[in-house]
Amino acid sequence: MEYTLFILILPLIGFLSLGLLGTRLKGKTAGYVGTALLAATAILAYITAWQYFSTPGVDGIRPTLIPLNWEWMRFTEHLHIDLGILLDPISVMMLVVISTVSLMVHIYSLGYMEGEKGFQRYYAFLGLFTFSMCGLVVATNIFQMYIFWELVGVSSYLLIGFYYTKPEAVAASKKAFIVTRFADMFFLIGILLLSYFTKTFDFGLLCSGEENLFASAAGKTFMGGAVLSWAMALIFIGAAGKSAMFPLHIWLPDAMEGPTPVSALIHAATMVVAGVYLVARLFPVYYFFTPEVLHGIAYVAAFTALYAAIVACVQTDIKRVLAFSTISQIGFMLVALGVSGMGTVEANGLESHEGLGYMASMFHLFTHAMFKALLFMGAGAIIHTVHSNEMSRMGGLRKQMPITHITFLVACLAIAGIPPFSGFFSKDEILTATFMFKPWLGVTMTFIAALTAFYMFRLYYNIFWGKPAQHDHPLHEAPSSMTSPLVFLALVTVVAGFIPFGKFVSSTGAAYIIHLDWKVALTSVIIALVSIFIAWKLYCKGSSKVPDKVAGFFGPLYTAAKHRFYIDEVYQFITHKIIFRCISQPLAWFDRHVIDGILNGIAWITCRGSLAFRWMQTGQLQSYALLLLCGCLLLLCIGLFR
Amino acid sequence: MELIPMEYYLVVSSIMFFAGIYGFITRKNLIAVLISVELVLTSTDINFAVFNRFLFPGHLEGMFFTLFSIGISAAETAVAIAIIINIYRNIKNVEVRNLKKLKD
Amino acid sequence: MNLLSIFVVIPVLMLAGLFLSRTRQQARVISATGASLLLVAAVVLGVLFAAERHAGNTAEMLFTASAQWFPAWNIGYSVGVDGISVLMILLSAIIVFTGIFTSWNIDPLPKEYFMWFCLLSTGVFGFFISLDLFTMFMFYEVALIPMYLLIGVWGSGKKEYAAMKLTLMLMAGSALLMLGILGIYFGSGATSMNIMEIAQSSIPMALQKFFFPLTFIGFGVLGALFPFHTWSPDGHASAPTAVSMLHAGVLMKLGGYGCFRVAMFLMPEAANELAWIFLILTGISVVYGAFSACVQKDLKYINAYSSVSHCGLVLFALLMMNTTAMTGAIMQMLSHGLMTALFFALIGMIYGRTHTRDIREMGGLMKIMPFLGVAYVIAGLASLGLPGLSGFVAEMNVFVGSFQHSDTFHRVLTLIAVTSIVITAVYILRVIGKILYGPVQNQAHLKLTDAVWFERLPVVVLIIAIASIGLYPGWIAEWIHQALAPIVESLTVAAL
Amino acid sequence: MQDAILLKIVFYFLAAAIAVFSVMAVTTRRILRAATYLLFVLFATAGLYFFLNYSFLGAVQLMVYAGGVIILYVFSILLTSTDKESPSPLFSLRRWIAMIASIGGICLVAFLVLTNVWPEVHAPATDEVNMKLIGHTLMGTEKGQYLLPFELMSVLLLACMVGGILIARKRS
Repeated sequence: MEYTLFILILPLIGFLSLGLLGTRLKGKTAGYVGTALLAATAILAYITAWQYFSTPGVDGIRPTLIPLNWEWMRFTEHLHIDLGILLDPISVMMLVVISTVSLMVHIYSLGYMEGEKGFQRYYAFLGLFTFSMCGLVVATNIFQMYIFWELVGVSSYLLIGFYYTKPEAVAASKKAFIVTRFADMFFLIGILLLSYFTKTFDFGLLCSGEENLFASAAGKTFMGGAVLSWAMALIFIGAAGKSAMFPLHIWLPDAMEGPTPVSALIHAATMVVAGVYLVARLFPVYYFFTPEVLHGIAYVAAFTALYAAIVACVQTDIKRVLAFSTISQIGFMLVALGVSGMGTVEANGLESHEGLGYMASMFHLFTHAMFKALLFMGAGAIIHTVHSNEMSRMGGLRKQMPITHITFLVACLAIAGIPPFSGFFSKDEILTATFMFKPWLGVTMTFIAALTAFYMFRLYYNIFWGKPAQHDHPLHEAPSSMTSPLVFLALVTVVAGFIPFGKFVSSTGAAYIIHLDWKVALTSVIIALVSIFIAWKLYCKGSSKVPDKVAGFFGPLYTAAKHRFYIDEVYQFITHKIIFRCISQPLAWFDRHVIDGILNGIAWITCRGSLAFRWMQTGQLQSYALLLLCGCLLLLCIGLFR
Repeated sequence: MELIPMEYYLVVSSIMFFAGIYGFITRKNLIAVLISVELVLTSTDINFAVFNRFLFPGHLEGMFFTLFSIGISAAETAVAIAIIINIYRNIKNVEVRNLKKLKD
Repeated sequence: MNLLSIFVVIPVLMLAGLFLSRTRQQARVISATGASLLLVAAVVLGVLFAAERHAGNTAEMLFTASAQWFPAWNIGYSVGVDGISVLMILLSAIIVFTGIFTSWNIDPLPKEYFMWFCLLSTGVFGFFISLDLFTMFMFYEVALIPMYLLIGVWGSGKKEYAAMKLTLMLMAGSALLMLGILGIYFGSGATSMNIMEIAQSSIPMALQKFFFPLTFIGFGVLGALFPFHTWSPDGHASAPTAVSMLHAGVLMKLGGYGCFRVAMFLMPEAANELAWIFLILTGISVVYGAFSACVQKDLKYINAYSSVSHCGLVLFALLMMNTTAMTGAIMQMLSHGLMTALFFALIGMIYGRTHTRDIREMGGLMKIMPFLGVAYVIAGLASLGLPGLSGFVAEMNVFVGSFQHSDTFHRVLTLIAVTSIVITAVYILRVIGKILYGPVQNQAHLKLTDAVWFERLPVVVLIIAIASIGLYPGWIAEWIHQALAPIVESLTVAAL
Repeated sequence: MQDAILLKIVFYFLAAAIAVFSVMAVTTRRILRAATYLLFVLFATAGLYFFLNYSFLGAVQLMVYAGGVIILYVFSILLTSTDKESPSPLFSLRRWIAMIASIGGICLVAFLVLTNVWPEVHAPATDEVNMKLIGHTLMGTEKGQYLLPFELMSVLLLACMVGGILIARKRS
């Protein structure tokens, strides 16, 4: 299956050709070139998926294929960075997700970005991003993943800062890059630690569950924790940075300064789930060797999901609502991974139910990518028409934008978990898995699911119902290049739930048959419906005073949530007040005044010293004669009385 | 001549020599400096003569050296005095510390 | 004539040619031709070297030649190269080439400028090819002295102060170095100043303990070792563009190169014994330089502090004394040389247009000069270690190598050094955000133009070099591994 | 015996004159006096030469120094009319250092001279040097004869004369 290499190469060609020659291309040519290349990529990805999943594995277990692997750089005998392609269920699934969403975004942008300055640059960056993301998911070793991880970060930086003349966009791109970079540092340290003990970067070896590999780390502790736990926790911090887990989530809401299709592609569907993917990729290591870290991940993720859901309830910028919703949903995926166990293959060739969480997480990743991309693109269509991100500038748009309305509704229903839309199925599995792990966690997650339904429909009603805002230009439906991806994704969202996902992706590779847990499903659906009803009551009419009263009732909580619990301010404080004021500036001062001062002091002393000796060099013969005399006598004395 | 040991002559000449040096270092008037130089030269002359007489009685080198030395010092004095007079003509002064003015 | 001597002969011929030249145009043409010849010669050397190695020639040094020129002290002109020297010569050739084009419009006295520049490059090339301690030292001095005039005459800002400070500090360093070299020579009891021969004999430990710090600090001053780095910000800020390029790009590498070729190779026991002190100092350099760069306001100061940080990493990795880390150090030398040259070239070009280097007075330049803007972003990304560009390869070798060290102290220091990748990102992005992005700060800047051909050429050459190291580091690593083998071996033997 | 005592007295007188007048020559304020003291010193030196039986040398000393040089001095002093040196501060560091160094020097040299063991000389010739011998030595070209230096001396004196005139003449 060497042709999978072209899944990487085609977007790269797109990046290079558009990036180097881009300015020569007139009009939308660059967009068409990029889209064509991406379409080819997507087709290749589908062929790969079809070929991979249609090949039966040994004993029904899906194999891990490595069609290509080149040694790129050798560190030591054991440690070397390879660049290769690894195909297993999750990477193939990710390839499909990435290429699909990316293709949709490419098509959508033809309309959305039309006439923007830097159109070809935009497509070049999209190509770069798609290349790096695909490279990330097919990584054969942890270092290759780190390489593409960084590339993804950079393309995200470039795309967030696409409107580079806008100071907010520049600040947001910088923030995104630095925060993720900060997390990546931990990732790198984690890799270093892990490779120090295991002497390998290779995923195949790491995930084989081989005890010997980790033997050298056994018993080694650092600050009360096993070294291995530290390593895996550090790697998770890297994942948390990319996946915007609390407290490293702060960059994601700001990242919405980028063009909306970019938010759809990078900050909703693909890049932000890289962290989930990383944890899933290393799942055997987490599960077998550091289960405490895995549980920690679950708690962090659950907290993040709750936090983000609460914040999402009070935001007024529609893209921010979606951003917090994304954070919350990624929280769901990571919770599912955190509570999951490793399934065992039973006699009938099927996987036992311990692996449910893993499967659910991947399933949710898949469905979420589709409906969240759809939501963002819908939001993009609205922003494109309304020229504003604020909810208050919208209202009653269902008449002007029927297609956007319907597709948006589909996505909202999906994320709220209403059957038969895809979100229902994946979310239900997650809830089941959490109930299996700890019932109180299940309850919490159900509550968050209810919040999700509430804030999504708050958004929905505020945009499409309620009182229309005044606009000085006529509102119209988006062009077909933008609506067609919406329709396509809506269709996927409707049918994706019926895919027997467990047959394709599971923790062991054996097929997993999904059973709906009716108790959980029913409760969650009812709670979601209740939330939607509340949202309808509060926001449908548009002029209701109730929301303000509710806000008043919650008082400080409301204000805090509106300010995202002041996390940004804390960061601002740490970076500006502590790092800049208390470290960098004193250091710079120290350098200029102390170290340099010492040097200048030495120079000064030398100067003074020579001044002090200058009287000797009067130019008067007589003084020299005196010195000569003294010198001669001294030498004579030394010679005589030595 | 044995009744006066050679050392006595040498001591006398060294007193003269250091007196000359002292004068050379401390005097401010150029002519006085020149006088001091004269003392130094003469003291060496004495030494030449004395060494010749006491240590190498059969030879004449010391004596001739002294002879030439006297001649040279006379020449030197003549030139030096010419210069001093010239300086005086320029700055109306022959003090050492005023010689800086010559640079201007 | 020996192949390597070409690298000394060409600059000397250039000097002669420049001496005879009459107009600016002639001076330019002569310099450009000479620099191109050097570049071609360097590439040819690289190819021949690779061919020799491929043919199975495993001698430590290739293309050796030697002639006595001061027999009384056994000083000879002996030359020879291993993989590392070849890479350094390539780096120098690239930077000299780009430097000449960057100073295309130098004013005043173009002829004299190019002459000093040629003298400087003579020193640099001579240093990298020579194997004789004294000849090496002589070329080292030849490379340092012109710096004084180049900064003092063609510089900007507090140029006299900067030139004086730089020269005095580096001269103080070379005084220590001279002591160290004499110590090595007499301590080893060798009958030649040839490094390879001295390496055969061992120097008594008591002497090593005294002379290793001298030699290491002597070279370390040039390699911006904390706390002897302060010449770097002032010097770089005041120097003319091409001189900053050559200085940060190549001259600072002389320090690192000397550190391992002379100090560590010839005195391995003391290196092992005293490494911890210098490790701490270099560790400080790495973090300290990065933090200091965060609050600077002058573009060149930012880059100078960043150089302190990056060059600190070079020495840091050398002191880790294993193949991987040292490979990383050499790569970091190459990588830093190229990207810092690119940075200085771009800063020079931007300064030539805006007449300010204060980042607060610029903004939105990307819109006005997209070529320079994009190049600056690429340089920035290389500097903060983006995969696919040279910085990443070097840093990863350093970090992975250092972390493989069995000693916890070394690993903890590595962790501290790793933090620099974040701080680097902070200051790089800060600058990019301030000067390239955002709205145009100064309306007068709107009239500025983008780069012209003789500015684009060096930029493109440097970017290609950076990317080719970053994309395919394998061949470089192989050369370095081979060249490092004897050094690492003597260090490991000494450690036992 | 009487003779010896007389000679001793003469020697001590000459020695005392040299010592005292040379010191006075460098310490007196007035230049004219210094020149006079110098004259005395030179006379005494000439006396010493006679004492050593170098009558020719003594005569030259008298003629050249006392007759020529001192006259030059006196004239130049009168010409520059700087009879008195400008007063110097009572306590001058340099003066003290010079004094201490000079006295130290005298002591050191005297110590050296007095403690040194001089080579034994067997036949000290005490007779007068033959005038004819002096003439031959001065005019001969053999080994140990001094025609060349003599001629050089004459050239030097000529040069000095020319130089002195050149330097001292009035600029037109």
